[in-house]
This record gives sequence, C-alpha cells and structure tokens, in this order.
Amino acid sequence: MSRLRGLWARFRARRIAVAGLVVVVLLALAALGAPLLAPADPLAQPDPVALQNQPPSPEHPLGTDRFSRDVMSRLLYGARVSLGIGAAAALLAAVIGAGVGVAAGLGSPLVDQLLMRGVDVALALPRVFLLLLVLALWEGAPAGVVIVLLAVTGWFPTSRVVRALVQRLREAEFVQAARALGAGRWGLVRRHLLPHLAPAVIVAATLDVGNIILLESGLSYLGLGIRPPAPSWGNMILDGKDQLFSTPWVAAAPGLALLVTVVAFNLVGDGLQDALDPRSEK
Amino acid sequence: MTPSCLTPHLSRLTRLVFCAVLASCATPEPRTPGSATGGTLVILTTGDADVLFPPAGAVTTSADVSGLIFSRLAELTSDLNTVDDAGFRPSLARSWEHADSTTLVFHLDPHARWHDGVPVRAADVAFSFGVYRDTLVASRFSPNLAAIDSVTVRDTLTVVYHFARWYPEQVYDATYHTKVLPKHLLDTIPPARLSSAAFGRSPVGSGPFRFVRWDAGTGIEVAADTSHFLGRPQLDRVVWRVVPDFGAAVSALLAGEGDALAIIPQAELRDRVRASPDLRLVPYASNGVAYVAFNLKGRRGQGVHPIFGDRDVRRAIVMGVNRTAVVRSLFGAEGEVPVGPTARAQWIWSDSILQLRYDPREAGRLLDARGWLTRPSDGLRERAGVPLRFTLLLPTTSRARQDAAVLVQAQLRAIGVDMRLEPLEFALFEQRSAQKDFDAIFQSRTLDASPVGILQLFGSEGARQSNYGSFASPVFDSLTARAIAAPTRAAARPLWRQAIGTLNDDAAAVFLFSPPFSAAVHRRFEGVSIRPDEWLATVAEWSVPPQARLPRDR
Amino acid sequence: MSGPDATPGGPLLEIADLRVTFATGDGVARAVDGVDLVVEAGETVGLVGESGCGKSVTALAVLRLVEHPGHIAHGSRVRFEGRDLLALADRDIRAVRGNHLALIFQEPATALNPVLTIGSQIAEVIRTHQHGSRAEAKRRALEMLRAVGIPDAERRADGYAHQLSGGMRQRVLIAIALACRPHLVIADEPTTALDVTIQAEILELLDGLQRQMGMAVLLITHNLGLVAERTRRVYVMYAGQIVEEAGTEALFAAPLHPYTQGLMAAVPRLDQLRERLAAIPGQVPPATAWPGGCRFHPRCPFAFDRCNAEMPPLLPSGDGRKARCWLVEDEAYRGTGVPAHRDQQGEGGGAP
Amino acid sequence: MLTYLVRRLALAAVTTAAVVSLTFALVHLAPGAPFLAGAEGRFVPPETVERQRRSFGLDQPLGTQFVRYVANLARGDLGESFSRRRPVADVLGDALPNTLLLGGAALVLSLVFGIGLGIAQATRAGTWADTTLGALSLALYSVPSFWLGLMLMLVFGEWLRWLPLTGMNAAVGAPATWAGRTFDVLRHLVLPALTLALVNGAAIARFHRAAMLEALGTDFIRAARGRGLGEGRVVLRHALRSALAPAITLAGLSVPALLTGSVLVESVFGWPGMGRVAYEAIFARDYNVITAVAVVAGVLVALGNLLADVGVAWADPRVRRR
Repeated sequence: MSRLRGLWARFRARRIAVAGLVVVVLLALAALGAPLLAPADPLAQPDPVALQNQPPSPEHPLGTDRFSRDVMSRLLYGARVSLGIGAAAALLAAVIGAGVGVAAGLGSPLVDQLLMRGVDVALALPRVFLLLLVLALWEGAPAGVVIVLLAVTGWFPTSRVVRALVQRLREAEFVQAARALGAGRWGLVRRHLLPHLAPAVIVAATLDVGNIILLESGLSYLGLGIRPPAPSWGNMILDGKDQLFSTPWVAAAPGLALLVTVVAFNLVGDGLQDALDPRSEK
Repeated sequence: MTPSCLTPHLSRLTRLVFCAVLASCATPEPRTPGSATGGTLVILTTGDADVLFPPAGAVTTSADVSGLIFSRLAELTSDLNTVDDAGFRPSLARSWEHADSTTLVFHLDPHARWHDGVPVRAADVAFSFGVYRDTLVASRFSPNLAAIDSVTVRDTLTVVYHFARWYPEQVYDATYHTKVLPKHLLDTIPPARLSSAAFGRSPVGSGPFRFVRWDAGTGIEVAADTSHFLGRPQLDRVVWRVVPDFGAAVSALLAGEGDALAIIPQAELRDRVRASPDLRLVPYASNGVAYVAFNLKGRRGQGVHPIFGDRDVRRAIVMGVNRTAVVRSLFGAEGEVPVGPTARAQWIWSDSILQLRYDPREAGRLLDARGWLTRPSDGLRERAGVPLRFTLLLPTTSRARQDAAVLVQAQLRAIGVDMRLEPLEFALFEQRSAQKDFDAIFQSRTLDASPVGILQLFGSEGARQSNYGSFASPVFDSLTARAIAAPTRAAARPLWRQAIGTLNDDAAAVFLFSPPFSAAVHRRFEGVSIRPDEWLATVAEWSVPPQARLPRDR
Repeated sequence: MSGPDATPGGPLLEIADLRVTFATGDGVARAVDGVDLVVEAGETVGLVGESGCGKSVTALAVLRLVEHPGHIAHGSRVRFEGRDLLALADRDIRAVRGNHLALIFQEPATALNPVLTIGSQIAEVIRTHQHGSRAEAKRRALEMLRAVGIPDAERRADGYAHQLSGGMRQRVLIAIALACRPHLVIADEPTTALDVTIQAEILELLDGLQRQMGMAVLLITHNLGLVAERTRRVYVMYAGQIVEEAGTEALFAAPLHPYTQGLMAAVPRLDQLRERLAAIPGQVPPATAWPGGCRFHPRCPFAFDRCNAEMPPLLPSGDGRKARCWLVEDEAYRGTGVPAHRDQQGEGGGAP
Repeated sequence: MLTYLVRRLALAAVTTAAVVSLTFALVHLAPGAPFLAGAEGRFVPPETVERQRRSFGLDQPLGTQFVRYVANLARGDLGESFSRRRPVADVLGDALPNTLLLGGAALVLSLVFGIGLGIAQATRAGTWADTTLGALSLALYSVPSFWLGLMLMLVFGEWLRWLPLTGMNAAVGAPATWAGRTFDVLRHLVLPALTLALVNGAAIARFHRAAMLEALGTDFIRAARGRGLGEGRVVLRHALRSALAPAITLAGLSVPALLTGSVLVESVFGWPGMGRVAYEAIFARDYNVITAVAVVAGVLVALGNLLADVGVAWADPRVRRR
C-alpha cells in the first residue's frame, strides 16, 4: 500500500499529469451522469424531416444528426461506451498479463519458457486483423465479448514486464527471507509480490486504456462494435462520414471527444510511468 | 410476329446498317479535334467489378461494364414494356418472328462482329444459352430461363428458341437475361472453370464498346468499337473509377474528377449536385424497393409466428409507420413511398393501388382490440405478460436500410411496439433470411423490368425462394397467375394492381421506400437519356460537342 | 620551458575571475566561483582538487562547453592566445575548440561516439579545422593513430570504440585531441578510469607527444602524485575556488593551505577510483550551499573564528606562492605548517 | 549471425503457422457462408449456392479442407477467390503493390516526421517550443487515424481543393506521360500517407525525443562539441546516429500495422490495397483470400522485425555482433 501511496505522491507532483487525471475524472463523471447532463434522449428523433442535420445552436450545442438526434447527448452517452470498454478491457488485460507474468516468473524454467515463447508468437500476431475477423464473422458481439477480445489480444506486453519484475523480486532479500520462513507460494504472491507489482500493473493498464479506446473506435467505425442506434464515438463518426462535407460537425465532435479522452489517459499514463520510474522522466 | 409490328424497327435498322456501312468504309484514321465523335465519360462507382463474365458477375459495376461490352439479341426500349414485342428493338438479331406459340425464331445481323473480328453466329447464341443454363456455371440468371426448353441453330444466322408453353413475355425471357458470348473463345474451357477463366478479366464481346483495361480496385476502361455493326458510339471512351465512399464520390464528381454517378439517394447530396454549374441531375424512374417483411411462420418456418401470425397486428404495425416521413427524412422530397413490391419503373405501378394509410390511432385501437395493452411503466404493449417485441434483421451494408430502421423503431415505439434491431453483415443476413430465422426482415430488391418477380417474393410458390416471410394468399396467387397470362399490358395491369392490393390489405410487409433514382451527369454530354433498368443502356448515343470537350476528352 | 609557438606579449591561457553557476531545483550552484589561472606556452600546469570542486567545470568553461542549466557569469574572462574566448562568436569559438585548444576527457569509455568509426572521428576533426580533402584527412588520421601507438591502425580506424580496450580508447582520444597540433591541451583526469599499468603508459605517451609537439598542457587531476612528476606549477582547487597556487617543488616541500596538506596526507593511491580523502574529515559540501567564510572551515583542523566569518582572499606568502587561508598571515604556520593559534588553543585547552 | 537468422525464421514460421491455423479455424467455424453475398438484392437459388460450395470443396470435412489448404500453400498455391473468380495470388498481386506504396511512403514519412520532431524537441528541451511540439505529438499520437484522415480530407480535399479526395489515380484523363502519371499517383498518395505518417510518426517522435535527449547528454556529444564540430554535425551525425535504435525498432514493429492494419485509412481514402481486400473478403466470406491475407500478415510481421533488426544494426555497431 505504501508503494501505491508513494506512487501517488510522486504522481501528484506532475502538474500536467494531474490535469490529465482531472479530465479523465470529468469524462467519467460525464459518462456516469449522462442521463442528467444530456440535453435530450440520445435516441429521440424529434422530427427526422424538419430537424435533421441542424448546425450547432444554443438548443443543440453540437447540432443534430440526420435523424434529428442531439449530437451532444449522443456524445455523452457514447462516452459510456468508450470509457467503459477502454477501462474494462485494459483492466482485464492487466490482470491476465499480471497472472501470466507471475506464473512465468515463479514457475519452473519450462513453464517460463513455454509461456514466454508463446508470448513472443502472440506479440507477432496481427491484432487488428484478428479482431476484425472475429468481430466481422460473429456479427453483433455484445459489449462484453468486445471487452474480452480486446483484453485477450492485449495482455502480452504486461506479462513481460511483470515477469521481469517478479524475477527480480524473487531474488530480493525479503522474499528469500519469507521463503526461508516457509511462506507458501500463494502467500508469497499475495503478501510480498502483489504490493510491489501493483504500481507497475496500474501503469501498464492506464497506458493501455487510450490505446484500447482508439482500437474500439476503429472497430466501431468499421461497423463492428456497438450496434446502432446506441451511440459509441466510433459509430457516430461512421454516421457522420457520409455527410462529412455537408454537416461536418456530426463526425467532428466524436473525433474531438476521442482525441481529448485519449490525450488525457496518455497524460495520466505518462505521469504514472514517470512517478513509478523517475529515471524514465523526460 | 406480323410484319406491321416490325416496320418501325426496320426503318431504324436500315439507318443503323447504313451508319455501320459508312463506319466500316471510312478507314479508322486519327480524328481531328472538330470531329463529331469523341469524348470520355468517367463514371464514378462505389464498388469495383467482380468478374466481367456476364453469367457470373454479381455486382452492379460488372453488369454496367458488361452491358457495354456485350450485346443481347434485342434491346428493351425505354418504356420497359416487357409484354409486347413492340417493346424491343433489334440488336444482334435484326428481326424475329413467332413460328408458333412455343417457337421463337431470331435472324442475326450478318454484320455483327466480335471485337476480335470474328462474325457473330447462331452457334454463339445457342452456346450462350447453354452456358447460362449450365449447372456447373451456376449463373444466378438460370432460374429466369426456366420456361425455355432449348435453343437450336437453324443456320449460321438463324437461331430458334423453344418454349415449354405460350406466354406473353417470351421475347423478354429469350433476350433480356442473357448476353451473347463468343463461342470460339470459350468452348475449350470446361464449364466449371468458365467463371474463373481469364476471359472474365479481359472480355471480348460484340457490344458498342470493347474492353481496354482493368486496374483492380481502381478502375475499368472501355473504348468505342469504331467498326460496330450498329454504328460507332459517339463517345471514344467510358471509364469507371472506383471511389468506395459515397460522400467522397459525390465530392469527386463536384471537383470534376468524374462525369457521372448512377444514383444519388441523399437529398443534401442531390442539392449539391444541383447547385453545381457543371452537373445536371437526370431523374429516372426508380426500380428499387425496400420493405420490412413479416415472418408469418415461426422461426425457421415452423408453426405460426406469435405476433405476425395475426393479420390485425400486422395491419396495426403497417399503420403505425409513417412511411412518408421515413422517405422524406432519408431522401427528401424526391423519395417515393412504394405502393407495393413494385417501383415506378415497372409498368404496373399506379398510385391508385389499395394501401393502408398511416393512422397511429387506428393502429393503437387494433392492438388494444387484439389484447396487446399498453403498460404504464414504459408505454410499451404486452399481452398476458408477453411484451409486444420483435427483432428486425437488417444488413450492415445498407446505409439507407439502417437509417430507415432507426426511424421506424422510434415510430413503432410511439404506438407501444418494441422493435429491436439486429444488423448483420451481408453474408450472415442472407444466410439467416434463407433459413427464415427471423421475426421481421428488412429486404431490398432491385426489380426486373417485368413484374413476374413479385411471385418469388410473395407467391406461395416463392416460399422456397425469396418469399422469406412465407406469405401465402390464394387470392394473390390466382390474380398473379391470371396477370401473367394476360396477352397485353392493358389486360394485365388491373390484375397486377388488384393482386398488390390484396398484399397490402393483408399487410404482408411494410413497403417502406423506393430510393429516388437520379443520375448526375456532366452538362457537356448531350443526348443523355436513361433507361431505368440499365442506366447506361443508351450510352452509345451520348455525345460531347467538339467545343465543349475537356482535356480528358482529348 | 618555453614552446616554439608561444605568443609574445602574454600568457597562452589566462583565466580571470571565472564564475560558473548552475540553476538547480535546490537553488543556484556556484560551481566555479572566481577562478584565476594562467598557463604559459609550452608549460605543464596542474589543477588539483577533489571531485565536485569545480575543476572539470573550469575546463569546460574555458571552451564554453558548459551546458544548460549552467551559465558562465558576466565578468568572467578567458584569454587564449590574446583573444577573449568568452566574447567570440559561436563560429569562432568552434574554430578554437579541438584546433588550437583541445580537451581530453576523463572517461575514454564514453567520450568516443559508439556508433561512428574511430577513423572517421579523427578525420572529422581534421577536416573540420583544416579543410583538407577526405583522403588527406584519412591519411592524417592513420598517422595520428600510429603516433599514439595503436597497432594495426588501418584496421582499427574502421573499427568502433567498443572493440577497443580502455587504454586504447584513451590513446584514440589523445590522437583526436592532438590531431590538429593544438597549442594547449586540457587533460581532465586522463587516466582515472584506467588501471594502473595502463595509466603509466598513457601518461608517458602524453609526455612524449608534448615534448614532440611543444604544446602546453593543463593537467586536471585529483591525484597529486601525477602532478608532482610532470608539472612546473600547480593550482589547488576547493569548492569552486583556487585555494593555493605554487611552484610544484615548493608546494610539495611545504603545502600552505590546510586543504593541500590534507590532500598530501591522503596518500594518493593510483588504484583508487573514488577520490575520497581519508585524511580530511567530511566531504565537499554541495555547490548550492557553500559554507560562509572560508569554504574549507568546516573540515579544517585549524579553523578559528575568523575563518567562519570572513572569506580569505588568495594571500601571497612572499615567495611567489599564494594561498586562500588566513593562516598565511601567520608566520609560525608558514614555517611549520602548524598555526600559532592552534598551539595557543592546544596549550590553553590543555591547561586548566 | 546464423543462429540469429535461424531463430528469427523459426519465430516467423511459428507465427505464420499460428496465424494461418487460427484464421482458417475462425473463418470456417464462423456463421455465414460464401456465395450468398454480393448478389445485390437479387435472389440466389440455394441449388446454385450448393453447387458453388461443392466446386470449391467446401462440402468436405474441415480437417480434409485444412490439410488440402496447407498442402496447396506449401506448393505456393493460395487457391481461388470465391467472389472475384480469380486466383488469390492475382488478387493479392493487384493489391499488394498499392499497399506497399502507401505503407512504404507512410513508413518513410513517419520516420522523417518522427525523427525530425524528436530532434526539434530534444534540441529545444525545456523551452516553450518543446512543450508545443510535445503537445502536438501527443495529440497526433492520441488521434484516431481514420478520423484524422476524414478531417484532412475535409480540409485539403473538400475545402481547399488542393488534393484529390480518394482513390489512387485519376483513372482517366490520366496524363499520358510516365512522369505525369507518377505525379498523379503522388498527389493521391499525399493524404493517406500523411494520415498514417502523422499518427505513426508521433509515436516515433515520443520515443525519439527521449533517446535524443539521452544522447545529447552523453560525454561523447560534449566531447564532439569540444573538438569544435558544428552544432548541426553534432546533432545530426553524432547524437542522431546513436539515438536511432528506438525509432528504427518502433518503425519496424509498425510495418505490419502500416501494411495490413491500415484497413481504416485505406477505407477512408478508397486506396485499393490489402486492407480493403481483407475487409471485403471478410464480408464476402471469401475464405481463401482471408487466409492468404493472414499468411501475408505473418510474413510482414517477420519482415518488420527483420527490418528493425537490420536497421538497428546499421545504426548501432555495438549490436552487430551475433
């Protein structure tokens, strides 16, 4: 715990990273509070003939799309998808990566070799192609499946980092001492390794969120993510693409939202990374 | 066929032959800039062709390109009269006659040549028919040829079609679905390999344009056959350029990167074309119809559907959909609400066909009467605890259908019906529809010039085919059977209209929209007319006056 | 000892009131704080001090190589061959660096670019300053490699730093430094990173080349032993300042400053990489927090009240030597190396 | 050297085998079937579908199909495309050069952009210019590539009309001369290549700035300055050469992403490349094409790694041993 506290203290000293965190928190609040904040129902079509493709106005701060739906409201609800999938998948990937890393780090050399060579191969798999393939072939995968897919194809780097860390820790005095005192493997992991691994895993997960959000939006843009009419930022851009030249705001707004979100997560991730390993500071 | 019927064609034919003779006499020499013929038509298309072997081509670009490279025995004229022989003009066949009620004899034009110089002969026609019907080729047109027993060669220039029975659309079936293929280039290829043969990448036909090149994913070019037997086309070249994104295609057109676009469905894009000083919108009758078909049987065709088995519920749903609003929203003022599984391009279309009007109050009353009552919590209906909920299957590839589905979803919600959307990518969508594994399905059809296709969609016979909703009505079946046998359009029209009326009355489907067909064509082209079923059918007559030519017209 | 290229009318290098500050998170560090130093043509001068005393920064400042956040204070002067190096345009100072005035760095392991060939790094200097042809530069580079005793120079020239031993690398660095026949070489701890036997070889090489080329050398080291054998004069530096300046013989005979005394007592050991001085308690304070008064007073065995209160100037001791210590004014100290007040204090302390 | 090559090739072979098997399994086990699609709203009789399935051997058990596929693959036969009715090798042969052109241009541009930005930032470390450029690279690193493409298209293609919107050449009206055609393709190349390069280059820049900063702080840079070398030479020769490794590694790793992962950018700009072929093949259930794309992807990954290693070895002689 004290290691996490130390991480937080060093993180707090980085003003730009804290700014990123503030944006992330605001976005999360906006996503959670979408029903309260949104000016309109994101699915409501007040008048698809008269009110379609309205430019931004006080009533519709970001205009309306071609179904007369309020873009602002859809943006807020879309945040739930992007943030939710991004956070959940990154977390899951971190957990899987940590698990495999610990297993490889503590396991016998054979287990270690097997796992790490497997990771070598997995890292060389074309991730986007495989995701595209699976999501296109099994059309209409629910959000849960998308999350699992993104996580299952994304934990490899984390496992390497964790394994290296575990191998270092394994030789550390306090771990050796605990071993000598007869600590069981699981007790060792829980009591001695996890506290040391937690910061690194948190950093890896945070740095991954932005990446996953981008990936998810790309899949949605190809029509493979969240199903319409439910808004996700990727499918909103897809919606707006056909009328890019006549009503650019429909596609521009979700893109900017993605940009801001991913920048914020990357700032937090960079800040955490620097806090974790001050030498890496640029 | 009586000679009187042929007279008008003959006069035109002589003119054409005269032209052809002139053209063949004049040695093809480099044209001067002022010459009457010349010009390049650049067509923008959102998809590349798949294969330029007409029996196998499955996409519109392939059909468009093949249409210019290959020719038929006879061509449908622009009013799309598929019933009377007067609806056709000569092409490879300069004349034809009905020897008896089941025998149709075509006389080929002796001047007709393949692009490699070999003359077109009766054997080519018979060979082509064989290819289209060959199960190993597996052409999607083969069902259209079911009524033709055989095709035989009488002499080098005479070919005979033998029908199983008499019906008015014999000429249509004999000529429309098949393009004549060069036997001398294809008869050495095993039938199973024909579709994949190199021929499909560099075809040789007898149409007004010959194939020049095809850059996969980028474009296709054809050039005028200057020694064509019907006279050389006015234009020198036609080029298709692939622009996969529709919005980008319109912008490319506006930027002068292309000359023509077949269809511009969205109103705001049409407005942009209209505002351009260089472009002209050429509206033509739509031959497309999109509809939500209800599955009257249970899933996979078993039993009766719990919701759609009830005619009143179907009627309520149809009345709950404001089709005009959907069409306006999707296509603007030019969109059309279809009167049934037909479109304005078909000669059976009439605004007077019986339809259910948009009437949400009546819809609500009907649903109440059938026991589907609104629950106060969310305003949706249920009966005995079962919610009034169904899933609409639709393909992700169709923007318009997805958009329409979203609009209809909101409208049905207003009358308490909970319609869920299940967008599927196309292969999956087709599979699920063929298995009848759906509640309701959003179909879209490009209609033939002949209305007989309607039977496949809603006739009892069609239940094996594209009548995915298993709609069955003896009244509809008998009316359509009589319509098909009616000897003239005048006799057939009321029967077709009545049949469609029964379809509407039974609420077999929500006939949601006919996309407006408007081509955008550069103003420098003259003589532009569009035949609704094949928008490039008359392209050989389009021209560019010398003074209006652009650098690319050269 | 006077070199052939000595510029008449002034010393070869004259540093006056050199001040270098670094802006750090903990405040301003005055790494070099008013250094005066002179090197005559052809002579070898020593600059001695513990690490952190500012001697390396002095060397860098001479060639204006102090990097951000370091800053050479206004008013500092560095005259070399009659020109004020601190006032030269960038272009002109570059023409001096590595040409008439060359630096040899402390760490042969890191002062060579690992990704460029040895030969090209020598030739590059030659071409930069003498604008010869590529082939000519290459020929000269090989010549230099041979001159510094690199066997198989042709092959080595196409090799990289990591393929050489530490001693060989230092030879290469010497070759680069001397490639343009400089008038002054500033050698900053040229042998510290090497093991003992190699150290001697390198120093001998340097001596030999100096004799051959007649250049002046400013030898910077923490090792008084090196200085004793080969310099005429020595500057001792502590906490950013020169604390003693003397002829080598005189200095070794009788070091004036208590710090110098400490240095000598520290038995410089060649094999010792770290330059901790066992004989002097404590360590050099951080440059951001020099003590008030005499900067050595917290560690000085002889410190008295005045040392705490007032910084001594470099005080002349009559025989041409100077020391920054109030004790220089103490006759007894000058004679014995033990300050009078110490005796008094000791007596006083001893007596009840 | 030899062991290195063997290791690399072994990894490449295992990876490719894994991708191919995985793809084959996914494709054949997935719902949906070929030959139904592409009929554009026209009915395809079930008998026709069944006949076509048989003609491609799809009625055989999956194991038999896999063995046959692998055997053909070993002979270099990738099979025939269902939807395009031509050998898969031809389909890829049409698309691959286009993708290589786009990917290659993007790779070069992203290296130039990333390294340039890294240098510009590192040599101004701590100044407002560094901060501004850092914000720019962070933004580009965080932007969805397809959206950036759309926006570039909107601004430069639609509003300013400087560059063509989509496609790879004017198709017609195309200039007759070789130079004219090349120029035409280059004009079409600008936006998609720039889109890929900006996003990819930003990632390179982030790493390269750190590497440059480290290099600029080394003794040998100070030593080089001490020898009187010009600042340009110091930065561009001494510091850059020694700091190139991370940028090259990253660029090498991005090779597969630039070539097969550019589905999004290819689809935005209508570039007739592999990404589009893969995308269309997946939707048409064109099994042979999909699997062939997987083969190419596996090979590209190996190639990217190899390129990165060769590049790093070129830049840094220290790693050349072994």
